[in-house]
Amino acid sequence: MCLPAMLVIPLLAVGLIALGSRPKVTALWASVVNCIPGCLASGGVLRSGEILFGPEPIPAREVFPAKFILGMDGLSLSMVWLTLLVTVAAIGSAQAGIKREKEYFICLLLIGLGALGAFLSVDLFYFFTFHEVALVPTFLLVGIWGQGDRAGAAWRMTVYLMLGSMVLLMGLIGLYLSLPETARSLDWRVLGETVRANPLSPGTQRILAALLLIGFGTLVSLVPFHSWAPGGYASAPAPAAMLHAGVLKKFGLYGLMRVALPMTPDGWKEIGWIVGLLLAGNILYLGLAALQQRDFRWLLGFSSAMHMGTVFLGLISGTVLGLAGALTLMVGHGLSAALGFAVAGEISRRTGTSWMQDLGGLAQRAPKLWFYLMVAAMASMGLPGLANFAGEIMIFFGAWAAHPGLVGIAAWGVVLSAVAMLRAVRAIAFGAMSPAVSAEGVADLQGIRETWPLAALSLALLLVGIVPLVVYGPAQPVLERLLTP
Amino acid sequence: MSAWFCPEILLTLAGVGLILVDTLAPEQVRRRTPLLALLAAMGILGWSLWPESRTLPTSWLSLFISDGLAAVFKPFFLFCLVAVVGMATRYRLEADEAVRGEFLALPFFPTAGLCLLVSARDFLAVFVALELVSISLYLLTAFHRTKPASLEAGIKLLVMGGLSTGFLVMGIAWLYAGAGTTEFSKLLLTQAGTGANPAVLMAAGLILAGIGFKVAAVPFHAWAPDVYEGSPTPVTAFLAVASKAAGLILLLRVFGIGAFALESMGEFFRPILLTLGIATVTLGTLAALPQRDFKRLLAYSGIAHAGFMILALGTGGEGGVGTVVAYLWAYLLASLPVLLFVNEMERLHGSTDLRHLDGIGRREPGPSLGFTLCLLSMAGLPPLVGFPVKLAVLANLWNAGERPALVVAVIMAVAGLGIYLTPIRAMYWEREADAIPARRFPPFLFWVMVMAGLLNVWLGFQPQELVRLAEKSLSPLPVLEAIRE
Amino acid sequence: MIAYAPYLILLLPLLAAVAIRLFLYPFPRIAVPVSVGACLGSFLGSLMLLNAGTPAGGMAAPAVPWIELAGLKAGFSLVADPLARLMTTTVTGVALLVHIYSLGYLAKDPCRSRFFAELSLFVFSMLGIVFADNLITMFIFWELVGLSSYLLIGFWHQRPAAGAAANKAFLVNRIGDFGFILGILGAWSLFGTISFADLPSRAASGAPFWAATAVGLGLLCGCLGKSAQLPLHVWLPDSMEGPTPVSSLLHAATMVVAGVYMLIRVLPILELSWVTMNTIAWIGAVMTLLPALIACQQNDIKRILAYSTLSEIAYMVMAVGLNIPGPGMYHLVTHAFFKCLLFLAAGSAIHGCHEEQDIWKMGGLRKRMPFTFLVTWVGTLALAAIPPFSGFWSKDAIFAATYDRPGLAACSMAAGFFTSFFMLRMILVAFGGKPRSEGATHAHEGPPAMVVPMLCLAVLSVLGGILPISDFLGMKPDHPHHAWTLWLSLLLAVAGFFPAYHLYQGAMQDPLRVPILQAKFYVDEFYQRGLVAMQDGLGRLADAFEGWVVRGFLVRGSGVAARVAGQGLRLVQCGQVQLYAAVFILGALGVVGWLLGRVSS
Amino acid sequence: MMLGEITLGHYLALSTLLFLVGLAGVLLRRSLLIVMMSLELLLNAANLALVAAARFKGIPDPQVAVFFVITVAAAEVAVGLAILVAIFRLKKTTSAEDFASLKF
Amino acid sequence: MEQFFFWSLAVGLLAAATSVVTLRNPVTNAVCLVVTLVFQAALFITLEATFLAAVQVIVYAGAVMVLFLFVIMLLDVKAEARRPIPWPKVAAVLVGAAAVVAGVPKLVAAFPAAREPLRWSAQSSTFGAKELGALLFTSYAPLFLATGVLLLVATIGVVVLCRRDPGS
Repeated sequence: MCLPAMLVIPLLAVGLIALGSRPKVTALWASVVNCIPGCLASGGVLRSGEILFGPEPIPAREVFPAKFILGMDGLSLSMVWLTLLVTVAAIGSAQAGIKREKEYFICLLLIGLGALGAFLSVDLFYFFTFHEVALVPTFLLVGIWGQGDRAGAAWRMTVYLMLGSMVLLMGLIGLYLSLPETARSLDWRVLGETVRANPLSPGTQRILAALLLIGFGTLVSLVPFHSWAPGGYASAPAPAAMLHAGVLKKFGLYGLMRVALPMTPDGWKEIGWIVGLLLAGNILYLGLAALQQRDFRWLLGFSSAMHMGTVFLGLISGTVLGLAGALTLMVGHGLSAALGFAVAGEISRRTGTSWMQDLGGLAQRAPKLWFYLMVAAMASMGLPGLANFAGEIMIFFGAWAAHPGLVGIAAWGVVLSAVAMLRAVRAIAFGAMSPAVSAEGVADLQGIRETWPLAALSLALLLVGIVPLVVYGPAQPVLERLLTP
Repeated sequence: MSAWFCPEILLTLAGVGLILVDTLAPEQVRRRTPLLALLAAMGILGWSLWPESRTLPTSWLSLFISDGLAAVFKPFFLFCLVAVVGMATRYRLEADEAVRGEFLALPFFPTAGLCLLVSARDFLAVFVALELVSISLYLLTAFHRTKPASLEAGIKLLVMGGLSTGFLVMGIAWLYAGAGTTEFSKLLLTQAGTGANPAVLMAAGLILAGIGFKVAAVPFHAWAPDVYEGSPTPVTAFLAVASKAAGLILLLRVFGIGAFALESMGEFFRPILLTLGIATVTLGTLAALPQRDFKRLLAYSGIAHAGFMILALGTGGEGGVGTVVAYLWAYLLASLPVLLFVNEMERLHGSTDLRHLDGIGRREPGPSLGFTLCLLSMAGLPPLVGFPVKLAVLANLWNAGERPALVVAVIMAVAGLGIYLTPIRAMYWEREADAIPARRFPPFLFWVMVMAGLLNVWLGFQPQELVRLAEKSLSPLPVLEAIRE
Repeated sequence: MIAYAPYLILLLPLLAAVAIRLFLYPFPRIAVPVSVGACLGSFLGSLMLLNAGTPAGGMAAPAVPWIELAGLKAGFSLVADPLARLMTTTVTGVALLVHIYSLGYLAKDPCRSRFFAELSLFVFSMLGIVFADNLITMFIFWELVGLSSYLLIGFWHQRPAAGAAANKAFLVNRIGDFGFILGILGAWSLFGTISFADLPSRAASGAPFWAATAVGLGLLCGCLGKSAQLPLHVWLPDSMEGPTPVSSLLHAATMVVAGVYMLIRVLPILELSWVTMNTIAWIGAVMTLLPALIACQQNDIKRILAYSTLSEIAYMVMAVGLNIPGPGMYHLVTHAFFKCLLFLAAGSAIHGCHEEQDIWKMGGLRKRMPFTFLVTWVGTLALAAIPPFSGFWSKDAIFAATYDRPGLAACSMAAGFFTSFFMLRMILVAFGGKPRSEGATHAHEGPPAMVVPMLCLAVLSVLGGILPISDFLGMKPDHPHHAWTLWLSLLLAVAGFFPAYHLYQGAMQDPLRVPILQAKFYVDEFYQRGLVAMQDGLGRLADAFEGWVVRGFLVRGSGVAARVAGQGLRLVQCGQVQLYAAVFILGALGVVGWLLGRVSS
Repeated sequence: MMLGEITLGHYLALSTLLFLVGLAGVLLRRSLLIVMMSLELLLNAANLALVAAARFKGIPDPQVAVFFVITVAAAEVAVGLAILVAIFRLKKTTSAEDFASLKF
Repeated sequence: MEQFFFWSLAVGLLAAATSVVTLRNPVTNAVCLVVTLVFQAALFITLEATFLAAVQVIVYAGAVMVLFLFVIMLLDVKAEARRPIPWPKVAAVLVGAAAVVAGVPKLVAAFPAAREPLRWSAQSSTFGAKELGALLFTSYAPLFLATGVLLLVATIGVVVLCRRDPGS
């Protein structure tokens, strides 16, 4: 019962807010309370490998093949926790008393709900459905509360994501239909077994893998389907960017891991070189573009999109180590991106700008904020001790045997990312105080009330960085099964 | 005996009764005509849902059939009737208030025609039923005769309708000349085993043009935007939902399960339907994007939806037919509330321009929420009911291997998002409208819209009910089955 | 019990850093002693460990797993072999002295809590490198050292130059680490292990020559970055923007020699390829000479010392390249003493002159700061390898190994000549003559907290030569000692003093002007105009492509195309019913015609 | 052909031609009255084909169909003319070109 | 005999129909339409549909045309003003029509039954009022009812639309 509870609680909160309860408090409590069923479910997973809710899957074709089955195993465990945590932090750092407060928090809750549902769904129909639930709230969040070219960004983001979703949908439909009629199912456990017993033909696998790659890839902002991401994140209000970059984007990677890899292993291998090319593009092209950003949010957007390349490297490594690294990096990236956008949000809320040249000297004015800025930057550039490094190392080791060249590129990406981040930190933190920073009313983070979301994310980064076992440990059997032909 | 209480007869009697009441009854009763009309419509709807009531008088059975499809769709039209009558009670006739009784009674007759139409098994019956609908609609469209737009819409509908009637009758004539019969099952039998008969093909082409008019399929669509825009909004609803659905069911009966539904005819009709479908989807979607009048926008959006359904039909087979059935119900559930909302909006503002939506999301959160959900459902976004049906269309296209159509459908499904997000954007992003009306929406709208929105969500989340409906509508297909064997 | 000592030594500074960061930040009076105390604890622990006298194999502390998955076993397991123990003692010892020195140096800085937290973090990271028993652990701490270096260089936030220098240091290190991580990956795939303990046996079973070369060069990259060797040396002089204790501890005594330490750790791999070894030796040889030349024309007292550091580290690198790790380590230790001393002395001078670093604006300090003057002389003599100071003994062992490599010998001995030259120049200009600025006029000795560490280091610099370091390590070079190298190097070192004395005794401005040396051989300019500009250019290209082509043309374009198509389609809808009829009729005729055409064909 | 026997084909051809004349009228005439007359021509063309089919196929059903068509045509004309009258009262014109306010 | 009647009636029918479409005075158009309908009634007779011929004349030529003329008079519709003939439009229609016309014989020839010759009295199957009536009230009774409803609707509608003085 704890699985549906995790979906019901945010929904209840949405209802309560709509009925007039205090938005921030309600949303925050709901997302905190939601961790309780999360804990219970995790306990179940750790004891028995996986837990389920809903009707048992029936392989035979029924009236409508989709079944509302929720499930959690070692792989979804970390994703679910990532979602829970980032939701709490995002809502915690969201501004109470913003215009149209009600709608704001409802939208945030809905994004979290969509992500949770997607990660908990065992059935591909609901898996897809839940992801889309988050689409419209994102549109509204960017459109109503965003900055800069918010209208353009909202449209671009939405249409892009929708397009990606549709291609993805094609892939899923194709996957379903290319199975023999008696064995069709949308349950990925059943699907996995079916495909393992009688693999799809190479041609089919190739097409499906390509469709899934493009579909999921768009959601993940794989080059050249990335261009919604930087601008979208730059324009989004901070909590929305935190949730989207931190959590929702992981849906695509999770899907690739869950669906594309096990269902179309040969096709995936066959298009591996294309993926390699694209991920190199992610790292080099977006990394270089990130160097040139003048706006901190844009920089974070590019850098966030850039790191996806490294995760993809883990995905095509074909080793458990690489996959585990990808998973760890997903978590790490989720946390660090969330932290980064949170810090950016705090900065621009205080100073009214996120142009790096207008900031400067922040470290003197707001040392706490600077500290978290440093944590985010360091995590993003893969500093040991923080989660991203653990993921990157595992990916490098896992992928080295198969793709040494790409590992080299990814390692250079670490350098690029360091260049970008260090420049940003230098511009924002060092030097004499700029007018925006020294202006009246610019203050450091105030007490525990403003600090805790950032601190929580930082601690999580540290925890995963030092004990990556918490992420890859439960997932290890699942990953091994994914790779067993 | 109870067979004589079939909806068609009840509808006619109700219509006549209403007119009599309106003409003859004392003033106190006349004031209650709207309520009476609504009750009558609801009563008939309830009656039709009663399991025993859907058989036809036995003497009708040479022209009409009482099968699953008819059983599923008579309630559909009655549902529309309830909504249309409901809207008609709220529509402002201005100088023509004196004839509101007629305005309320007239929709009963075309509804009877539609009920006949869906159970027709003979082209002659189709013709008569269709004309009953058409002629009533000419009148209803032009009913608001103090409004030039209404009259213009009426005359346009009349000219185009007359043209399409000419084609339909010509087709029937050629059918007689070529095959000697117009009954669907006999037509199937005469074609079975023989090669394609040019006369029959030609007749089919002409009939297709006639039906295409009803469906507003490109290139027979041109009347739709103008007429939708000009008609009184309840009539727009009737045209957009009921009349269009009837056309599609006819298309389905003729090309999907009867008359020309043989496999051997597929090579002739499938390409045509697919081509029409592609053209319809594309034009409907693209032309809807720049619209500023809501009813006109809905017209194009309706064209696009018809295109999706035609595409599904073009894939042939039961899958396509079932998809159309489910799609129509989904379309009904999404578009009727939208029209209801628009009707109220028009009542407050006197026009249906999109600008009246500006900022309405804040002023009227409840109805706006339902409205948003319905619009998103039309956009085909999960978890709303529009999604599974669009999914079914795409799945059918994939299964049939219709790649170009699939690609177009996918692109247009994405582009279509723009159509529906535009009003949503206006509701939530934009500033308040310049002229805020003194009055607010009536309370009933809140409940109707919220319930409709939730219904859309629920069915989108659990589409099994729709699928059952589709299966039920296809349950007895005796003739086709016999011929196939 | 003693097996856990490494953990104790390692974690004490970390605890201090965390405690200061979390709780003691606003209370420098508590925070500073905590940091110093932690360092003292570590030092005492190191001494205990040094005396533990365990077998040469060392004792590995129990491992803490980190990533153990599918063939990769990376954990924090610490090793305490003689090499590590020696290094630990050196690091903690020097660090302790610098901590104490900082008490005086930063006594008035409001941010000293942060300084000491960062200093503790550095000690922790540095000790991590020392204790690391495998490449990944070493890499982890390697990066953390980079972080602490970054933080400490940038300690004075308000100085833009500090930020720039910090960035440069971190980035250049990152570039080195890029090669390092690839080297680690290569070593892992080549030998199947990342553990130092397993390396000798695995390497002994052989590996393909070029693969081993590539791996070796990759690992060398890490050393080049951290130890600031050619071509990644550019960050070290800039890093002098940090507070002087930082320069003395990180950028002279400990952190920058980590590269050498690492090379010694992976020596079994390097040995597999003569190409690697020669590369290392030659980089070392060249780097002894070039910085020494540059230093002759520098005016910033800390920069002069920084270039000298580059040169000295190069001796150690060359030693590794000559496969004599023992003397290399020996020089590392003595260098730590005397270079740290020199920096502290320079800091004292700077402090005394009110943050004046230009030697031409000092002058006459001999009178006002006699103690500093004295210890500077001690350091200088040790640096110039004048017997019996410690530098003589350690350098001599390295010179001795170059007896059959004339090229290397020439470079390194010429460097010795120039070292003497620029050191005497520095002393003469800064301490001799008359005060040349207001600050220098009022110069004074620092508080006892600054004097005592200098005194300790001076003693060590004098006596360091008697330490039996090679024996302790069990790495005594086995080649014969050739006296001529000893005499020649000594001769050149002494000879270096004469021209310096001649030129700079009483000089008010620099009589020599060698632009290429003043400009440091234009390496920075080359990087800035060449590599950085190239990368930025590519970045600008990518950004422009992204902005104009992808976002502007493709994305916005498709949106515009949809709109335009929609508008175009609307034009057909002109309102004329007869046009609609025409469309209708044409459509119907089309359908019928297509059907009939199909049936007749 | 000219002197050949009259076949069903002749009647169908004639009906088609009549249909075409009707279509031309719908497309070309400005007056909506004439357009409606042309619509009548369309229905009449169909009627001709129906009657011919009945005669040559020897079945009565097409003739029944003609009944319905005539009835429908009459109703259509009545409604159409009513709308025209209403329009004329409002705008004093029956020219098709004057009804293009709803567009795009 | 058959040939003569057919050809002369066909020519007359087309000529009258063409006049409906081409002439300018609405009254003339209406008269031409009557002539067309009468020609068609005559053609019905050649097809032995005598009853329908009568209905055609009575309902169409009688009732419908009177309605038309009535409206023409009521609205006082003038002859369509002369205007430059829209040549492009006409040309397009002509070309289209010519293409279709050229296709007609081929099309018709494709019918399986199209070559059956017509001989008067050769077949005994004529359908008079009695047969049609029987059909209309048995098999087609529901449609008959529906047509009734249709006429009712039309009546109501016409009354509503053409009321004088709306709103008062």
